[in-house]
Amino acid sequence: MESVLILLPLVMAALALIVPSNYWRPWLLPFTALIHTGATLAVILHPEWGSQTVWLKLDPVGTIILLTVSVLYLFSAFYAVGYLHFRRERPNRIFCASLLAFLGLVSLAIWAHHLGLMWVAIEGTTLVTAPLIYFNHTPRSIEATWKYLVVGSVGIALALLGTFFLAYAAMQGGFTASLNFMDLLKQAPGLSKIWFRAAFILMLVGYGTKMGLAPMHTWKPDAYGEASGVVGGIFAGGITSGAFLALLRIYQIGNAAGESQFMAGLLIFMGLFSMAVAGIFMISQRDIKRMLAYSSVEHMGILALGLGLGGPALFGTLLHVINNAMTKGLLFLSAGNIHRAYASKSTDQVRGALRRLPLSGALFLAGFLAITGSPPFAPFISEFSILNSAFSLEHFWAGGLFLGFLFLVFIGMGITVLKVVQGRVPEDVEESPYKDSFLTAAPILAFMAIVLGLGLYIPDFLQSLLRAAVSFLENQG
Amino acid sequence: MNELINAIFVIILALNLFALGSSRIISVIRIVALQGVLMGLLPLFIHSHLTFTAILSSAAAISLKGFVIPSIMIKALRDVQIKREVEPLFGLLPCTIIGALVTAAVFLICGRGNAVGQSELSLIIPTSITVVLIGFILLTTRLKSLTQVLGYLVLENGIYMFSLLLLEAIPLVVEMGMLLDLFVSIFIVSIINNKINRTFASLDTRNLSSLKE
Amino acid sequence: MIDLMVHLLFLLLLPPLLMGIINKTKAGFAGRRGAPLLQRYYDILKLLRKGMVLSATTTWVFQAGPLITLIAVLLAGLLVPLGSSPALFSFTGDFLLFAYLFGLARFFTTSAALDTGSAFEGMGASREVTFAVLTEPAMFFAFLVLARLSASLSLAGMLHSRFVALDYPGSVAPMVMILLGLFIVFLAENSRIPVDDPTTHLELTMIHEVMVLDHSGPLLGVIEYASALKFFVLGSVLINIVMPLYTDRPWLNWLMFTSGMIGLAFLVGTIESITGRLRLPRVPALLIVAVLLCSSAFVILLR
Amino acid sequence: MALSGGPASWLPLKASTGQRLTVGLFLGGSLLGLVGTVLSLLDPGAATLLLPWGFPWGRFAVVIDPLSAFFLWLIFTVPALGSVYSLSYWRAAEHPDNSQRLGFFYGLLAASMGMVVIARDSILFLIVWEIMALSAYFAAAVEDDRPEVRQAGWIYLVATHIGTLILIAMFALWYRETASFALLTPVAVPLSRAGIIFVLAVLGFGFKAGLMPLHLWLPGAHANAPSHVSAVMSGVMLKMGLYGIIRVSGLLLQLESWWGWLLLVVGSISGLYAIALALSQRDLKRALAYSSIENVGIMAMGIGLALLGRASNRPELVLLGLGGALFHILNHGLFKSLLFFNAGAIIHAGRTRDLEQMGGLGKNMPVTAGLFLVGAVAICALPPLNGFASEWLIYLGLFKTLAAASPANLALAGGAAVVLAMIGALALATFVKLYGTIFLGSSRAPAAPPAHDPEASMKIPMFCLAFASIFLGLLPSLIAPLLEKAVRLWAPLLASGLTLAALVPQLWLTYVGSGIIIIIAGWACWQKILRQGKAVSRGVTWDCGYAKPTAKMQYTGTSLSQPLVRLFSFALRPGTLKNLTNLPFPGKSEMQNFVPDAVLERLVLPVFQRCSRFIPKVYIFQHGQTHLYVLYVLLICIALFVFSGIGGGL
Repeated sequence: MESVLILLPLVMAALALIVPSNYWRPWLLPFTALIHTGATLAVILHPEWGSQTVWLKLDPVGTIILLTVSVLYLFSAFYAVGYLHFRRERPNRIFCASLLAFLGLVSLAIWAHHLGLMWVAIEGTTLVTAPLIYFNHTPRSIEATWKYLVVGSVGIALALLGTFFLAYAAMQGGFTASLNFMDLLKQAPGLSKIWFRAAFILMLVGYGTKMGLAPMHTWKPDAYGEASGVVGGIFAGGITSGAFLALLRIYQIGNAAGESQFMAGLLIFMGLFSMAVAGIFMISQRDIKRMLAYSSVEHMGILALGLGLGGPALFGTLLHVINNAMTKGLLFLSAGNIHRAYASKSTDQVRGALRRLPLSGALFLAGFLAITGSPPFAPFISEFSILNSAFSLEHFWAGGLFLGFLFLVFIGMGITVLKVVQGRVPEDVEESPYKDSFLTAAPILAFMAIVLGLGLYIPDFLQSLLRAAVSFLENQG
Repeated sequence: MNELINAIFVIILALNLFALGSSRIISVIRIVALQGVLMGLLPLFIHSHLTFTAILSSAAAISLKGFVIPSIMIKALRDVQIKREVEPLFGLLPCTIIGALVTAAVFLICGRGNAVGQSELSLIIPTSITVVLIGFILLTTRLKSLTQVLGYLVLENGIYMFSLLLLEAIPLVVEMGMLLDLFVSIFIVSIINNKINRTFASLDTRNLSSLKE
Repeated sequence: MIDLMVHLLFLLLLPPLLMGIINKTKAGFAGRRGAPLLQRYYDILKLLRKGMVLSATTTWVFQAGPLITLIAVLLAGLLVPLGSSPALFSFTGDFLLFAYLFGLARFFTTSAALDTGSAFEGMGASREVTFAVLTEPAMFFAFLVLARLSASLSLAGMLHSRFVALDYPGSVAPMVMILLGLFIVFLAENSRIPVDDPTTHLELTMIHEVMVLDHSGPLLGVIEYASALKFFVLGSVLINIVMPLYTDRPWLNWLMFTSGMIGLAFLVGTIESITGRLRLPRVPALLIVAVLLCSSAFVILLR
Repeated sequence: MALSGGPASWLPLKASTGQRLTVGLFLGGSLLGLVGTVLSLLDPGAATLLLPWGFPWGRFAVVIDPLSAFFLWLIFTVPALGSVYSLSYWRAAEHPDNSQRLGFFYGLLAASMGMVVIARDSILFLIVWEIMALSAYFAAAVEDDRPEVRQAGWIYLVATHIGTLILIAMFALWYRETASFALLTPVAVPLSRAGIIFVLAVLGFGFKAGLMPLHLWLPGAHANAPSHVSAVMSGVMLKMGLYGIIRVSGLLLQLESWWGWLLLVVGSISGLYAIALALSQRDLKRALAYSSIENVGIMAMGIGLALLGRASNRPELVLLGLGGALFHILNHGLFKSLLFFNAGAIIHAGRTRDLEQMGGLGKNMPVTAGLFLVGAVAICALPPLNGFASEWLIYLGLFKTLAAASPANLALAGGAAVVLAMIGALALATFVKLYGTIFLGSSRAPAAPPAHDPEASMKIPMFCLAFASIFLGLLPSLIAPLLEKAVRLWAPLLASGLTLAALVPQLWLTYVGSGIIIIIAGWACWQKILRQGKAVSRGVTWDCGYAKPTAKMQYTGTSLSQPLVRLFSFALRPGTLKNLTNLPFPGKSEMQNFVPDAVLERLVLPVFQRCSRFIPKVYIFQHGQTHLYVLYVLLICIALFVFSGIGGGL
């Protein structure tokens, strides 16, 4: 099964390089995504169908991430077809190949139970997604790609160094050096404390760069701002989730090593700091996609915070991975439509989206409410549970700051979003040929349905998956 | 054996400083290439019994770091026809001095700690950390995109060096994967370099600052 | 039963007489003979028989104003104890009804004034509602003091239970203070000097009289009667505080009460003769003094 | 069966095909809801629904108890009347692009309010609470092409969001202390923590209820929403905030007297300050909105009194305070909606909300004028209408603190009665001003088209509300059992066995009130008969000798309130816009007085502006220089190493 999940997209990527038709090529995306999602569901229902090797193994935590990425990718793929049909003037060979390769690599990162292999896969996702940012070939997109590559590579290099430190910590603890996850987990109590801590810091900074925790987030607004909506969604929901998985791995080892106290301090600090930075930078942000990028920074901060709180917060944190990905898909795709319809993403021109694009505008507005944690949307449930845990764990300051920053973010985002959707379309904005079509609107509606649905009801199977993941993270059984 | 290894370490450290102090990009490329080759050679000396995989991986590393990447870089350099050479944020001499200070500081800190265990590898950790930090210095003080890539390469060299401590932890597949990633990233970066040059008529990254806030 | 009948009779018949007494007093101070004591009765009767002029801008509110005012004041009059009568109706919380009935009257008086669309009547309405904002707190502070002292929540209980003062330690000072405060309120509510001069000829400075400029005939008669009634009702509250009635003989009580009311009218006439009207901007200061007196009384009582 | 109330009212959401259908469904839903409420009161056991829910925490817990039921009366009547009202007021044909949206969110608002009062689980509560807040936003900001609507809507959204965040914190703390999300039975929480929970509840719910100084969203939102939405927001939605405070304080078994004092003081300040602001407004709907804050202040005083009563074990204070507050909630819901409907009728007749453009409307709109008068008399708490009936209870409660047995510090609460009296006097001034400047005198805007009374579908809801106001004013004793049940639920130990009838002779209000009405009616007839044959001549208003008075010479609303505004200028801080010419030959001069909202315009907005000036200064850190971005990565790495204390250990 893992071969379907990992190799099929890579093969399809190669195929995309070969297929000559600019029109038919994008259909490879939904085709692959459907199979991928199907395989994901199959492997969740029948775990025995997946391999259980030392190298590749789907554990409960990986299941959550895999499901998230696969569903996000599925709807985004359909959207991508609509998007690319609209951008028929641009060759999409590299674009499609990159997107497909990304799916394969991220699946590899999820399956990998060897930290080195995981690193290779995640670094691979950085590389294959660079051309996606560059799709528009404008000077600004070059600049964004460059920053993405440099900052991202440096960060991920630090993560590699951290990975090596971890192995060295095992060596110092008297074990044979290994980067196998299960080995490390077993050896955890004996790891050299200092080397483990150094490794954790480096991996936090390294994978944090990939997630976009402040202050390593600097590439994020540029990359998200210049990439198309569908790419932004996949970045904000897919790549970040993959990187967060890497952080979960080291976290789990740390948990087993009895280092939770140490990790909590750093994670809570980084989480709150990211939220603060995101909130501040969102206020008076005029570019809707950059704003969404900062929102992503904020939510990575929430994830880090939730992880730092640990214990009862883990359920909410893992749930938030899903909720964040789905809501980001919703937001980026609708922002992409709005961008199309106005040929601009600055609030100077983009006004009255509810009038020009009733559906996308309304969904964008709903997405804003969802992502800022308003009930009845799903992120509220996860954020509430994180806050609840903060209070139960007596982290009153962290909880209070969390709420304060949520408010800051709400203000920052609200100013921009309401400017975009409300009012009248400025008169100097040209008529646009773009209208919401089935392929560009239905995926967003699907995300909306998920976000609303999960806000009102979490299906039992998902709950049990999340519970299994939490107990796996806490090394119980 | 020990003496030889230590000598290589010293050369690597010296190359760091040369890289910091050199004013011509082409010579920095060569310095980094030489450092890569030395890194590739190290495992052959460290490990008493040479396995096939060790030889294979070191051959791959040497060929990639010593030859393939430098040639890509040199080609990129020719393409962009750089007139002015390395442009540091502040002078070359201060950079070199900072580099020396960082080297000394790392060795001092690591010397105090109990981290250093085996005798023959005693210098790997401080050396690799130093190389990583020098890579950072190159990255942050050089303004041309090409020189920043070189900084990244130095950084990678440092990390690679650390991995020599734990050869058995890193299987061949992973090692090859890492080298492949490095190769692809340099490849993509050089493409982007090319585009930068064509779009902005310069490699100066200060031009790349229209995206802010 | 007889007491209640007398209560009703006094309430309905006595008020215009007090107006006459005031005028007589003022005339006496001025060295004139003045109008007959019963002049106000003649006036009202005459006005009721006359026809009226209605402004074209007015609506039914203009005519309802005097009417509702009269009804409200009359009802309020049924709630106060007079002489040896313990009030026609008495129940817990009736003092609130008492206060708010005056509010009802105020609402309709001022509305009727605004109905004419005249600038002067607007001025009067504006002043009326303004001063009420200061008289109400004074009145309620006084109620608080009375309620605490009498342990009763009805007007009759507060005023007429032979309680007061004597068996409650330290109650004399608060009583005197609220008496003074209420007297100021009484003058303001009835638009007497020094708050308002009912006989002035300058509309710009009037309060009550300017609001009824446009009423004529029967309506004016009703207004005249209602304002006399208001004087009587509010005055009886003062008299009740001053002289808690002690005797067992009803006729003596009634006599004391009547002489008290006449004394009050005389006092008002005297004040009107020897002082002048305050400048309008100074009036709030006087009313604030009343509020302060009553509130200090409350604070002293709780001390 | 008894639960039909909640779910049934969801029906209207689904219908947006035709406005009539929507309204019909809405009425049906509300009717079902009312039936459900009645049934739940008859059979308390059946009104509980506890279902497991799709979350690891919490349940779908829905209970209709007497307290919820009391609020349900309001929720199922006023919005339903409003929806009928909207048939003419917001005709689908005249608002093609937003009438559907408005209908949807209006229905959602009503339905979610119904859910708010019966939800008995923290998470469920928060969800329906926020649905309510958001649908109110969308209903109020339906005319988003107007900048002032957007501005007001945004302020509302920010305020409601911060309120929700505080509530989230409150419920999180609640969970911490009780280890449960349920809001079913009273719980003993340690006093220190209970105090924090209570303060958070007052803050969070206070934003919705509009307690000063948390009211800042309220005037703008009410003024700019469609009138039937304003009516529902003011008449019903604000009360949800009070419901929250009542519910949470009822669920905390132990309490301290400072809780009561807090609400008493906050309520007094809200009442006084808001009514003074209402008096000084030029905008009809803003004035009504401030008056809502005032009334919420009065209700808060009642709740505060009840808390004091609970803390000092005085059941009569609890019954009078909370009973009066609840009764006033109901009454205010009726007459404030009536007034907003009236305001809508005026706007509908082609007028603005500017008081200085009105005058003399009573002649063209006699029905509206009469109904407004009913609302105004009721809201001034004048007998014989319902406003007096409820304030009466609160007054009596406050006076009861003076009973000889009370210690002096409790008796001090009686001082609040004075505040209430002052509020009453100011409210009277306000509504005399409103009624007088709108309906009486002659028109100040001669060019405006002749106004007219609205259509039947707007009049009928107003008549219903006016009738209810009079009815409850005359027969307050009918409501007493409902109040007693609700209060007993809130303070089960204290108020058992005590009835309102034992404390308050409510029947007297019936006698006196009907007396007043009969006498007035009788006199009116008599006058009619009497006046036959009498000379009644018509003329111009006597203007002290000036022969040709014009409408422009009338006293304006601003001048009417000017002495009071000046009296309170220390708190109101009125401003003046002047353009007076001092030339030898005076040209056109202008002068305008206005009173800004102290909290919003003098405090919050300036702070926000300062922040928005300061914040961009931070933006230089995102400067676009790649090599410095790399430096950030290095620096945070070093910083983490240093601060985690292992830098030296390596």
